[in-house]
Amino acid sequence: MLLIRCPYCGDRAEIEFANGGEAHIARPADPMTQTDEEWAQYLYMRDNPKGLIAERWRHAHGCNRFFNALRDTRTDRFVTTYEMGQPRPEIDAAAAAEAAR
Amino acid sequence: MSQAFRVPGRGRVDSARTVSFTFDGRRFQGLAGDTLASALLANGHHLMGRSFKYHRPRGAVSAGSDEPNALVAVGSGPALQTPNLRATQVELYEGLAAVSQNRFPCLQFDFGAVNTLAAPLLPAGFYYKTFMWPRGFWDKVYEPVIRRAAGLGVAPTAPDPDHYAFQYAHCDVLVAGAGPAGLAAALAAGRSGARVILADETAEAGGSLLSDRTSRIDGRPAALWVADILAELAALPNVRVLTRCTAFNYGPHNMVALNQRLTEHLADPAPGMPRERLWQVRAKEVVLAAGALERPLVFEGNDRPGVMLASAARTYLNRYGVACGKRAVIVTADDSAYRVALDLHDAGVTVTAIADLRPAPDSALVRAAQGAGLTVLPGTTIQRAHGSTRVHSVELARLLPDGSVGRGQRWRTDLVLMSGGYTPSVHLFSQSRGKLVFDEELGVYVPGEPADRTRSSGACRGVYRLADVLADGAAAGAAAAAAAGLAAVQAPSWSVDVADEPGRGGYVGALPRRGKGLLAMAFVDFQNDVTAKDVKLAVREGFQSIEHIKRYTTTGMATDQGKMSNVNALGIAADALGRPVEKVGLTTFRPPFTPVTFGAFASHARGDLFDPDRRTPIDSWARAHGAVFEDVSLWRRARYFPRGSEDMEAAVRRECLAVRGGVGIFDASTLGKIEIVGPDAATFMNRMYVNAWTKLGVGKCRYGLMCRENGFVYDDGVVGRIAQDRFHVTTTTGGAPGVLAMMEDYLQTEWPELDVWLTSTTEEWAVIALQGPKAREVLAPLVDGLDISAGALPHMSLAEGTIGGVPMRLFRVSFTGELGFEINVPARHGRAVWEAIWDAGQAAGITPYGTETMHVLRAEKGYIIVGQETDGTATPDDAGCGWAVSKAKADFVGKRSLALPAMQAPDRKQLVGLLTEAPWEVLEEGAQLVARPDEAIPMRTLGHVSSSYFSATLGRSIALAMVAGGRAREGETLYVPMEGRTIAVTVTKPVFYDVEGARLNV
Amino acid sequence: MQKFSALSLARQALGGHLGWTPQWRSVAPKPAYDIVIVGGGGHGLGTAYYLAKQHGLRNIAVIERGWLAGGNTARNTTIIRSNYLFDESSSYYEHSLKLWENLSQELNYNVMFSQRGCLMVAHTVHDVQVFKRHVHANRLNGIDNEWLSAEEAKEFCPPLNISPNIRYPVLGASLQRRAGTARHDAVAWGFARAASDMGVDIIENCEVTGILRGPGGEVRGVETTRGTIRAGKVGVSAAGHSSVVMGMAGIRLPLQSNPLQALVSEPVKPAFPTIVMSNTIHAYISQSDKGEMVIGAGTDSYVSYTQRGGLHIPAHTLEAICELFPMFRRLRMLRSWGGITDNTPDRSPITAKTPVPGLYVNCGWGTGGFKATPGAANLFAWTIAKNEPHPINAPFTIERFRDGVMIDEAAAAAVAH
Amino acid sequence: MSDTMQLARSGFTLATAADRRRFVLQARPGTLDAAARALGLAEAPAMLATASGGAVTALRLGPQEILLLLDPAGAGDSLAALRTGLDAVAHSLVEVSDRQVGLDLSGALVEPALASLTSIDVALPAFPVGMATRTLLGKADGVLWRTGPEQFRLEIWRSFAPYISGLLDEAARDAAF
Ligand SMILES: Cc1cc2nc3c(=O)[nH]c(=O)nc-3n(C[C@H](O)[C@H](O)[C@H](O)COP(=O)(O)OP(=O)(O)OC[C@H]3O[C@@H](n4cnc5c(N)ncnc54)[C@H](O)[C@@H]3O)c2cc1C
Ligand SMILES: NC(=O)c1ccc[n+]([C@@H]2O[C@H](COP(=O)([O-])OP(=O)(O)OC[C@H]3O[C@@H](n4cnc5c(N)ncnc54)[C@H](O)[C@@H]3O)[C@@H](O)[C@H]2O)c1
Ligand SMILES: Cc1cc2nc3c(=O)[nH]c(=O)nc-3n(C[C@H](O)[C@H](O)[C@H](O)COP(=O)(O)O)c2cc1C
Ligand SMILES: [Zn+2]
Repeated sequence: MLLIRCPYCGDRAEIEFANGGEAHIARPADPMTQTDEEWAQYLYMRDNPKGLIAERWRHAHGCNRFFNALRDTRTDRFVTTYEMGQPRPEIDAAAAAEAAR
Repeated sequence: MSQAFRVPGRGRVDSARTVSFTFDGRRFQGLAGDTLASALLANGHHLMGRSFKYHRPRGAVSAGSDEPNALVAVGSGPALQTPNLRATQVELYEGLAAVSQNRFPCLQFDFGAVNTLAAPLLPAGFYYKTFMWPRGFWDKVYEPVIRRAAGLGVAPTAPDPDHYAFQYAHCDVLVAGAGPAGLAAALAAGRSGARVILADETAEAGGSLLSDRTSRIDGRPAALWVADILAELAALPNVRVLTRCTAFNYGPHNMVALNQRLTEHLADPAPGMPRERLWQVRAKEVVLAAGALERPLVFEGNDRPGVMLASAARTYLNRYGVACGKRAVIVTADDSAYRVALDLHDAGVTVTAIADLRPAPDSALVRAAQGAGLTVLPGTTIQRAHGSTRVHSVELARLLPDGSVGRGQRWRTDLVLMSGGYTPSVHLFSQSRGKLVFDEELGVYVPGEPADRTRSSGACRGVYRLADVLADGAAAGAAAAAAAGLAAVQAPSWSVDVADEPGRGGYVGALPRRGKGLLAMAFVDFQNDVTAKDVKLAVREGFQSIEHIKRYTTTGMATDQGKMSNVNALGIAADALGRPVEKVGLTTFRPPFTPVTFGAFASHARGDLFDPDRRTPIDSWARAHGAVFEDVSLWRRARYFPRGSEDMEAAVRRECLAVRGGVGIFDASTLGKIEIVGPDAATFMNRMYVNAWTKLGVGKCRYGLMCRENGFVYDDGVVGRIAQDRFHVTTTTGGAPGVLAMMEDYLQTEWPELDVWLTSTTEEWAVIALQGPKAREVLAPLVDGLDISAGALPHMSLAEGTIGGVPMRLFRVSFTGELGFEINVPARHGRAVWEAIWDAGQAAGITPYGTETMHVLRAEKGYIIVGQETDGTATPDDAGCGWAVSKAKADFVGKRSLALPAMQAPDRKQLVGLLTEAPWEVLEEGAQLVARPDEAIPMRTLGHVSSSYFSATLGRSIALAMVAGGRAREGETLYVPMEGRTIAVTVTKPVFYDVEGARLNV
Repeated sequence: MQKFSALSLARQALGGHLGWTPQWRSVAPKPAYDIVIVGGGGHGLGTAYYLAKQHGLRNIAVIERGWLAGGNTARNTTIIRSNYLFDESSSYYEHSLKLWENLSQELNYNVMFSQRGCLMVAHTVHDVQVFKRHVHANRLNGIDNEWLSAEEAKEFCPPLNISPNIRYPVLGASLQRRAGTARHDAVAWGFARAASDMGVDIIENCEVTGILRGPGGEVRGVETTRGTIRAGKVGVSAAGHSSVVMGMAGIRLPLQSNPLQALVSEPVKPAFPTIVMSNTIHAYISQSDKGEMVIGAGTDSYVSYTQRGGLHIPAHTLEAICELFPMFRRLRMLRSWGGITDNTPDRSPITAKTPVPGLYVNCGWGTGGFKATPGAANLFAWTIAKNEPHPINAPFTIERFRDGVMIDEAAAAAVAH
Repeated sequence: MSDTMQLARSGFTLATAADRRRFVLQARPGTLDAAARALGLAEAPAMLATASGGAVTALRLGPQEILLLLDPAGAGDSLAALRTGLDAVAHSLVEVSDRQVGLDLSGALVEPALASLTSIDVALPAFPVGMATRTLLGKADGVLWRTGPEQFRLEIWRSFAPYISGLLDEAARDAAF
């Protein structure tokens, strides 16, 4: 069971959280101007990376806030978690290597 | 014969307390502190089980959890008899009843043993090559025979009456294994003040020291040292020592699961005592101190009862006071077996010979054995062990310098002890994703760089000398505590004055033999009857990866999970492949370390506590009035209220008529409710729902429909505007959590700038629906002066007030098509208000109704139920709710998807009504519709019946259906092909009753 | 190819089984092939087999990054059934089921297809409606599926707890009698052996690291850890890794890779005659011929390529197993493991051409593609050979997500196994 | 469920807590401070903390969420002050007095009993007196608030009370072994 650091509540067990899929996929400001192709990209197409993923979690059974996390999907190690609305953090090679370990 | 093999004065068993037990119905005696295996061995009884495939007679080969052979069923009766327990772990108690397995009619004579004769026909994977013809024989003949022959014990057939505890725990340092390394680690960490959990799978902490009569620590016998350490640990409030507790799963992020057995060793557990406890421990740091396992040797007949691991014989002798035989032959590749020989010799067992595979063994231990007069045969191997239910002799032979094997010599013996060296127990380390590295010098895999916050210490990382082990454990414990954030402490240290050097030697693979031995069976995986030849056959057939070899031969897949077999299988495979062992690699270590009871995982989640059983404030009234209930998500809802001998159909007809003709009362408390509050509430509603909300006046209600972003209907419910900035939203019963989560998702991640907040109020309000033409006359006198006339409170409006002094939100809404109210009152008052209305309604013939009647009434009106008419593939328009979709809004969740071409296709399934020719004929829900009844199968189906009822109001059946291009088919005849007959139906509008809605607006 | 039969077994027994030869040729890659299949699971191997067998193509390689069929083929709970709801899916799965029924004979490899039936247990009124809808839809599609009362279900599967007093009483069940299980590894090995026999090259321990493209964007081959391999056509059948491989060609897919876990009990004598699935309380169980209870656990919620997950997932499953089969509470978990499943938003697969000429993909089988192994392989082979889909897999495109024509079995039934 | 619950084992008791009016107050963090001041508290409690004063106890459950427990006697005044204080500011105040029930747990076995339900570390150093948080209790949500070394208050949705108290009862029984 993962240990996830809620930016508001601290470390909590995974069962308190709901995963919200890939992060930083903003809903288009005006969906009606999107082509079908663009809309499908937004709605369904995912990077599904093997490596670092920016993903959303909701502390569903805690403070109820969404936040983002950077995690390596090869190891399930978290690099960091950060509040909604913040950009995806740049991380250095050492941190990336540590997450991949 | 009573405990003839007990060695007086030896062991940690209590010679003053005899314990009697039965094995296969035969009565035996053992001593308190025995395991089933040690007690049987004390009685000279080696035969304990039969193997999986060939039904070979087998005895205990080990003394611990790595035992593959001595599997028994313990306990009696169809509920309690537990299969596949290792006799080496089963602790003896008075009256214990054990039986052997996988044999017929009895352990001594087993018909299944003919498989041994047929063995040449049954090599690895034989079943893939045969049983294909005749085609029909597989299911009927071959497979049942295979299934019956396989399997080990018999599963219980009656429910398990025991219960199981569950516990989360948190600690700074978790130590797995309480041998010298683990004890030292726990003490070092404990002294620092760290919260420590020390777990050991056996009954007593001490590990290998409990079998060690030689080593002295700080000048005291090892066992006394163990007692000292345990006493100090017990005195530390921050340390918890758990015995009979196996660390079995090393999960992500240092979550380690332990399984603690609480009652299995007790004749009479205290009432209420859980049988086992499952711990989920989140440890800041983990110290693994799981020790090492001795490897058997692979030679012909190595599975004969009486052939055992050398260390096991030592444990039986020194820990249990049992000599496993009278005349022992020892075959070894490691010094440690010499210590065993000396201990046996000391206890009066004749050690006939020590065959050492090494050409010139020479060490203090070897010399000690020679000094004691034992025969040491260097460069000698074992060719074969003879015997059937017990070994009686062996053939030893010289290993010649050219690698071949010389002529053999027969030695009489009743005990053959083998030592192929030690394999560190890296199971947990590997589960934690840590990489293993091959240690050239030791010839085994040891932990490499850890992936999680974990340290290995002692024999489980190839450190064997006791002095080193203690230092290693203490260092690991101290380092772990420091890493967990505690102030560093000096690691304790001890001096060790007897220093055996076990584990430096070893042998991997099958022993060399003379001749081809086409029929010889040398076992690698004892339980699964995998022989050295099977492994070679797999390689011959092209299975080159060790993972393939495992799967083709099933080696390592038995209940010991390869503890006894994996390394030898690897050695044989490497040999056959002509590659070094480290180039072949290991199979994946998976949890659990040893098997764990299902019930321990389920723990309290059984019966009523399986899932929360949510009940409304009115549930107790419904129960008292005979309601029949149904489960809707976690809620229990009254389905109907039978009177007398009524069945559901009769009750529902009566309830329906009562609502249409008078007044019915219905518990709608389970509806989800969300209060949406803030200046941007209407904006938020506009974005979440397909409907428009801006113009909804305060005090008004509207039916709200919600899509997911893919355009499909997700949920619906009536929404009331309580104030300019406050909406009272209702959702379906099952949909409430999902709707709230989806709203939070959009609010927090897409539109965080909106000033609006969501609060679940589902349980704040009890909701009483009062429906029927007489609803107003029943309600009016109760609402403390509130004007609920048609003029003051028209359909789809709401008012706040009180009812009998209780605050109330009164919605004038209807899911039945009748004049109706939904009375929301604070939950604590729900039942009282319900009863007040009930009393007041008596004169009007008020009738309680349940969900089934609600379904019929709404179907008569063509109101959909999300999840019944819609199934996650229906758009609002498909469901006949296109009218609800605002055309004016620029955007709402789902709008863009609804613009996709496929969402507009004319042949989408659309909601229609269906009428059968025969008015009594009620279609089956889920039945399919076709245009041409005479079409051959596969038929082209147009849709399905989503709701179907007998309408008492209309005196006929009605149905709703989703039909391709349905709205354009009004008036058409379609067909419902049932088993054996076809029913013609006419497509109609999906409204059967009061089409113009006159009854609502009264 | 050495023929497998009782006779050959007996003959070999006389020679101590020294005469058997490799079941497939594990070879080093040639510089070029007509067709390269990426992914040596059941689907990929089967695809190669049908390309050779039905389309007469021989110059084919199957490239597997690890050991053959070590992906989800090695780790699934082997439930095979075809009682899916929508015409598109049921005809796909039924196509597969029909192939299963003769697969052992066709491959001369006993895949132990055991048609012991699959009971899907209903616990709520809603379940009953959904399952009956399946029963009717299947019947008209020529697929066997019948409705059983709770008592009939118990008769078919005596361990089933149909007491009305459990938290979610059993209200009935649907039963597909032709459903069953098969020996998962044998399927892959059987395909590998038969394909290899027809000349297909099976290349293990070779990871595809890039997809080569021509000037017109068309596929030219693959880069691998064992060098460049040219090919006119590339079929990707990489299950959990589909996004990774297709990403090499710049194609994003509607996939999320999640761990899915399973477990087995210690083996016991026959105690469970069929397959039981309960979607409402999340339990899937059957007993293997060796005697273990094979139990499918749930999906961990996050994207992961680790082939493991949290213990709470199998624990939750075992709660359900113990509730439905309270006599199994004393059985013990022997081993648990995880696989990486590739899940689409509508839980239906993609077996299709891609926007890149010469590149084909068969993916999105998620938690339920073992049952489709021969069917998907057969249709994928067709699609590659003819450069157009077979009518059965024609709806299973990538473009359906753009066009809004999803085949949402999950939404309709809340089940994917 | 019955309106009051009572369970007792050696080392563990569970009883329905004294009645409180309950409100969920949600707003931007600055507004929450203003609200706290209006209620006579110095400032809004920090995340996972509680603050009490007069008739009011405030549990900070989320960055934008406070659960208010009000003594029925003084509740009217507090509410009036709060409404005045927040009059012009965006916020949401929703009464949930009946949505949930309070359970008082006490005794030496409370910690191990709770540890059977929640994955949170409930040992005193990790979960000090005054700390409050929402968490998962078995399969149901609840608010856990430590009111003393061996005392906890649970605030749980009404329909979950039999389930959670049933679990606690079994857990307390098991904790004795
Ligand atoms: C626990 C579990 C239970 C399941 N239960 C069932 C069930 O009961 N019934 C059912 O029908 N289905 C079930 N499934 C699903 C089923 O296992 C899969 O859908 C099916 O096996 C997929 O087969 P495949 O051949 O496509 O995939 P795989 O067997 O995974 O084969 C894909 C192969 O591609 C290889 N590969 C990936 N990337 C590369 C690369 N870059 N280069 C070369 N090779 C690569 C992989 O190594 C792998 O061997 C289950 C799955 C799991 C995990
Ligand atoms: N008999 C020999 O000749 C021989 C061979 C090698 C090592 N040794 C000796 O063994 C000692 C090594 O000490 P050590 O402490 O590393 O090992 P150990 O074998 O003494 O102790 C390991 C302990 O871990 C427990 N354990 C193993 N797996 C477990 C699990 N998953 N969960 C809970 N408990 C588990 C075992 O029950 C055992 O008590 C040294 O004294 C060394 O000399 C002896
Ligand atoms: C249907 C089925 C039955 C299995 N039976 C056993 C078994 O009896 N014993 C065993 O050790 N593993 C069994 N396994 C699990 C495999 O050993 C292994 O865990 C699985 O193939 C995943 O591979 P991995 O654990 O090496 O990653 C079984 C797997 C499947 C799919
Ligand atoms: Zn939080």
